[in-house]
Amino acid sequence: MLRAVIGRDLRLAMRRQADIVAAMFFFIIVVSLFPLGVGPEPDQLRRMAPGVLWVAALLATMLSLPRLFADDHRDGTLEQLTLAPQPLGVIVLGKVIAHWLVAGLPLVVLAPVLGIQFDLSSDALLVLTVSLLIGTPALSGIGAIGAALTLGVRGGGVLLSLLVLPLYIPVLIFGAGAVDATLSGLGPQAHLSLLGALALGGVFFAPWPTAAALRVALE
Amino acid sequence: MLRAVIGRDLRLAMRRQADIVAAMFFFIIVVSLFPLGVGPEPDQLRRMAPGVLWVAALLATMLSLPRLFADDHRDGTLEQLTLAPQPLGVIVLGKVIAHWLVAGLPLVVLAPVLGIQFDLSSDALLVLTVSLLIGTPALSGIGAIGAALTLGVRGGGVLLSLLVLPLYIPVLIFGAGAVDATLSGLGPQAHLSLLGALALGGVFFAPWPTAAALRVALE
Amino acid sequence: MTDRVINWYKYASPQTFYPLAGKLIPWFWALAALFGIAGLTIGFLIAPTDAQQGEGYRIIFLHVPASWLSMFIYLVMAFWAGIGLAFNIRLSGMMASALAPTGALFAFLSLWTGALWGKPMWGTWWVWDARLTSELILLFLYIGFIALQAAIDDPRRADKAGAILALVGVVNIPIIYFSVKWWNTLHQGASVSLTKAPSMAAMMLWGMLLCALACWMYSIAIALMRVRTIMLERERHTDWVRALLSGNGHDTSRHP
Amino acid sequence: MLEASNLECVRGERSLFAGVSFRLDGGEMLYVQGKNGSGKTSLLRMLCALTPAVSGEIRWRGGPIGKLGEEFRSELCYLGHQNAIKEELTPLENLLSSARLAQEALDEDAALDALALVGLRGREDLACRYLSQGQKRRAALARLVNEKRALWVLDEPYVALDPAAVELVAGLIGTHLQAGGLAVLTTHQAVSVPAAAVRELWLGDSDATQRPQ
Amino acid sequence: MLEASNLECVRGERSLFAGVSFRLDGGEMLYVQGKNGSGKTSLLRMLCALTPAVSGEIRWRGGPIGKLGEEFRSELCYLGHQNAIKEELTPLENLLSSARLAQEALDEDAALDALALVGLRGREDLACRYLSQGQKRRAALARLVNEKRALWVLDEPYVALDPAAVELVAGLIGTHLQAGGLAVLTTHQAVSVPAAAVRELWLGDSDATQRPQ
Amino acid sequence: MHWNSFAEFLAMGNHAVYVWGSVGVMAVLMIAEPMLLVRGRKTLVARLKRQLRAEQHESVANRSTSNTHRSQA
Ligand code: HEM
Ligand SMILES: Nc1ncnc2c1ncn2[C@@H]1O[C@H](COP(=O)(O)OP(=O)(O)OP(=O)(O)O)[C@@H](O)[C@H]1O
Ligand SMILES: Nc1ncnc2c1ncn2[C@@H]1O[C@H](COP(=O)(O)OP(=O)(O)OP(=O)(O)O)[C@@H](O)[C@H]1O
Ligand SMILES: [Mg+2]
Ligand SMILES: [Mg+2]
Repeated sequence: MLRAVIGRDLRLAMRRQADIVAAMFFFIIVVSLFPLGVGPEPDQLRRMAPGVLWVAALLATMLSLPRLFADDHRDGTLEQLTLAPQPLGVIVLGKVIAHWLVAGLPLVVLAPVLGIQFDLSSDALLVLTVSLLIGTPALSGIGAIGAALTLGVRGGGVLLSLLVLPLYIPVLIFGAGAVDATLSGLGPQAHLSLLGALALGGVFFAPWPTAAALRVALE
Repeated sequence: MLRAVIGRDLRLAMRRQADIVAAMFFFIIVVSLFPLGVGPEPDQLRRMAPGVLWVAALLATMLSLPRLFADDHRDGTLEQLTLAPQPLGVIVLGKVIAHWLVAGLPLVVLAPVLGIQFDLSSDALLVLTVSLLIGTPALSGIGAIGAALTLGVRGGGVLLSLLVLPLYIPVLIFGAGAVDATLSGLGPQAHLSLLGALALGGVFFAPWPTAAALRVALE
Repeated sequence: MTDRVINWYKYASPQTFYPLAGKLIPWFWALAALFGIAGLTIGFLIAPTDAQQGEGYRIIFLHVPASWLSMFIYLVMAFWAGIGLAFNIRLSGMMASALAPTGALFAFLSLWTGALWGKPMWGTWWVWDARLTSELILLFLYIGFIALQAAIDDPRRADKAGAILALVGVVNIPIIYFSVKWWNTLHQGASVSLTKAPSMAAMMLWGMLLCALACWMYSIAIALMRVRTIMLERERHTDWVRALLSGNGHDTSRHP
Repeated sequence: MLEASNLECVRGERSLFAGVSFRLDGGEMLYVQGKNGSGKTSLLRMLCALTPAVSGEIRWRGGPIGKLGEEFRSELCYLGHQNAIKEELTPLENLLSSARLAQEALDEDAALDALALVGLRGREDLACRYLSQGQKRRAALARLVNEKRALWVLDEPYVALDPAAVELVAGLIGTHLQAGGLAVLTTHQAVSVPAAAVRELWLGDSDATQRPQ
Repeated sequence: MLEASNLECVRGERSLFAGVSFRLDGGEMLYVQGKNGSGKTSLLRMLCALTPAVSGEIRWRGGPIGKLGEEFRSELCYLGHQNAIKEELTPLENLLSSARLAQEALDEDAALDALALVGLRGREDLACRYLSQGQKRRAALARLVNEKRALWVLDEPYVALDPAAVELVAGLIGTHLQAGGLAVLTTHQAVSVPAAAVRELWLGDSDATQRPQ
Repeated sequence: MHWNSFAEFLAMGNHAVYVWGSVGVMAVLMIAEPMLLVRGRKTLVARLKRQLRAEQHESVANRSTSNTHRSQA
């Protein structure tokens, strides 16, 4: 079942490949804008890097959130999903996983390349990548709640960011914190394990409030 | 006629007030995220401030772009606008102005308050506000082209950012540059007048390619 | 089962709660005034100067109550929201909506007084430290809750959606509270600023507690007032509201 | 099998209908009628447990549908005003993936046959975005061809279809009923479903100017 | 007034129709028929200059519509499969703003009357999102009540309407024709428009299994 | 009593801006909130009464249900 949902969402994403490619480009462009806005001193750039990369990852994920359920809502598929025999939470879990594969994973793959632009050491690059690998699933999970709550609501997209970004802040702090800790010579373990806890919570706990919110949206 | 379009779009925006408020909060939150990711040293924050505020303004504007035409497209209103007697360019101009009033102006108002968080001097705050006041109309104008080009295209929202952000870069550079110049004791005049030229071009030239793109999207 | 619960929440509860709340409100106002006067007298007239911070420390008598209340109200709001979601009781949804603006007010006041305190003490209005940041998140959560409810016209749907958000956001409260313990930050941890002499500490503590109590009573009074307004609006088509509106005007026009 | 007692529907401050009761057994069809906005769609969504009823109760095989959950949903097939097809996918992909989500076995040949039956031969591999309005509806209705679930709830299935397709769909419903299935249907087009025990339900007030003669 | 000669429509690699010619004068209605997917919508969009024709020409009062531009558009009223109403706005606001955009004078009273006529009394101030499917369509069709433009192009206007509303719309079209207007119409529901000189146009191949009897 | 003079009280040991800034904003907001509430409640009650009266009037006038009435303030 989970596979059916993931498969369908992935096929849809492949069909609009532009989505994946463009999400990655958004990430790249945001990350590259900063040096333009801030100026080119390498020292300052290095200290900004974890923050900028993580904020860009947050924003890129968030941008793709509104479509998580909106398309299915508009064309009536969401009703059909709600009426499917298995619990809605499981379906949502499938959609969250598919969302991460499409919107989160590419960022993880890109991060080391972009980190080089900021003159990060290989240690820091590794930690950056690992922190994104652990943290982005949490972003998808938490984001799903916001996407469901704002479904069909006036002012959807931006209201969504208002709801979701505050909840993303802990992920940002631990994620960027892990890299910062590496840069300043402390170990990243503490941050990473907190991030892991957030990710587990985000992926396995979030589908249930999300399902509840979807039912409310369809009423 | 211009008034009719602006009036209608403003009414729609008021109806989903959440939109305006939330766009402002998006701006606030993005600006507030950076210190979280980057760390709290005031000196570094001050040097980042112009870049961060301008990038946030770019992103906030960009987020509101997809809905510039998408709603009208989905429910068939856009076809009706195209069939209206007056030139489509004028209608687009009206929509651009309405978009700026809803999405651009609030950012200008908020910027000084947020600048304080970054410990900016009052001189720099003034220049920041003025640069946003001049620059944001350009963002709306240029953004309209992108919104029209990606209308109804698979992967719309993110593809849009891919198209628009590169075009935004000059605005970003002159805008953030004006503030930087003030911070480093040079005058902001040169930057600001270039920004003004961009804005004029953006608002009065952009509607025509936008109109053409809309016609193509409808074919 | 459904039948009785529905009838209970739809008709009986607001109908009985409305006049009850009307009777309670003056008492809470009185208590708020009493505690407020006592607390402010102790805090601003009697309590001695702080050894390190001078007179500026007196902001504590506003800042701490506001901060406490901002967190506490969120917990209460989430509690009501949860009850409403679980048992489908409409009154609790109304209570949650009634609490949110006051909670947002206190979150804002906590930030404001904190910022005004930070300038003389830390030399800056704002730092991005964990406590301050998580308090800011709290304000955003309140605003998100209010905005979400405002964006949904159907009150029952708004209640449910808001409840889900409120419950999810509860995780932020322990983060605010323990942030000073978990991260070493600029912000004082508990009781650091209470200076050495135990008698002074006691005096400050009393002032703080009384002010907090005042804010607490204030919040209850305000929430009850607001919930009554919400009830009128939402139940305007029920018989009891119609009776109230058309009949004895004194109850509705009289300010409680 | 499907019983509703004393249903009430409130939208905003308006009570659309109240005291709606009926009972539907195997092989029977409920034909819900009423003018625009009388609450037909609302009623159908209640029957699917998508919207909770303000008061009243709906039972399926004796149990209240709110409690039955999965048990009920696995016997239900709902088709709303919306087509529930993905514009990016082809009719074939849409049909296959909706079967998979409903946990039904449907192989590609059966799916192709179903599509051919509803007149989409030659369009199986064209993204639904390019289909005409009626073809989209046909793609959605192709689900019914191999649908074995007991209860069909169809909200204006004939909309946008040409007369031939309308006949076809009416035939599908007829077959379903003959096999002992139940159907709940709304439509503004008078179409006779073959060989069905039809119960009619009128919703809405008796405002004569609005009711068709 | 409206002349089409030798129109051809190509979608993908498929030629939907070719050699379509007709001529329509004041007071006449063109009734475009054909099974689902035969190209009716495509033809109507060509007539509005929304899609260019692959070959052939369309003339309005003698001039090719591609060249006429504004002159042609200010005499045209098009209503497609989509309703072109904003879900956030109320029917009243939708009607007023669409009139304003079309540069037509319409005061609030006239708009309210039009809405009452199409059966939306009591819903004037309810956001269209809450309307039923048929009510949304009615809100869109309310434009026709005060529409004075010469050429109406209506793509399945009757969809989702109840029989009373269908009658009403047919009546509106009839009045328009009597006043010397032109109309191009598609529908799968056989509805007679009163007192109209109707020209029929059949699109599509003659696949007998699909064509209605 | 801790203070020697009222002026000293006002000066707050050179922290007047900060202390009174806090007190002032807090006081203003905490007074404004109940006042706004009372005002909002009054307008609401007035509006509801007006609607009720209109409804009763209408139902007497044409015996129609509240279904078909256009409620506008
Ligand atoms: C905008 C800035 C500030 C925010 C958001 C903030 C937030 C909070 C919160 C949420 C609490 C209650 C939590 C608890 O009781 O442990 C609190 C308590 C407190 N704050 Fe702040 N604060 C800010 C600035 C300051 C400043 C500048 C000072 C002093 C220099 C300060 C001193 C205190 C003290 C002494 C307590 C009471 C701790 C205790 O004894 O429990 N705060 N603050
Ligand atoms: N918030 C609201 N306030 C008042 N009326 C509402 C509200 N929401 C929905 N309605 C009304 O509820 C009804 C919903 O009807 P529903 O969609 O069930 O009708 P239907 O019988 O399916 O109509 P159709 O034949 O047009 O599809 C409409 O009359 C609509 O105007
Ligand atoms: N890219 C494409 N390749 C092949 N066929 C296409 C393509 N795009 C559209 N078509 C076909 O073109 C036709 C478009 O028809 P159109 O929408 O004009 O039909 P219609 O007569 O309005 O039908 P309906 O009665 O269903 O509204 C459909 O048959 C569709 O399958
Ligand atoms: Mg319906
Ligand atoms: Mg068509």
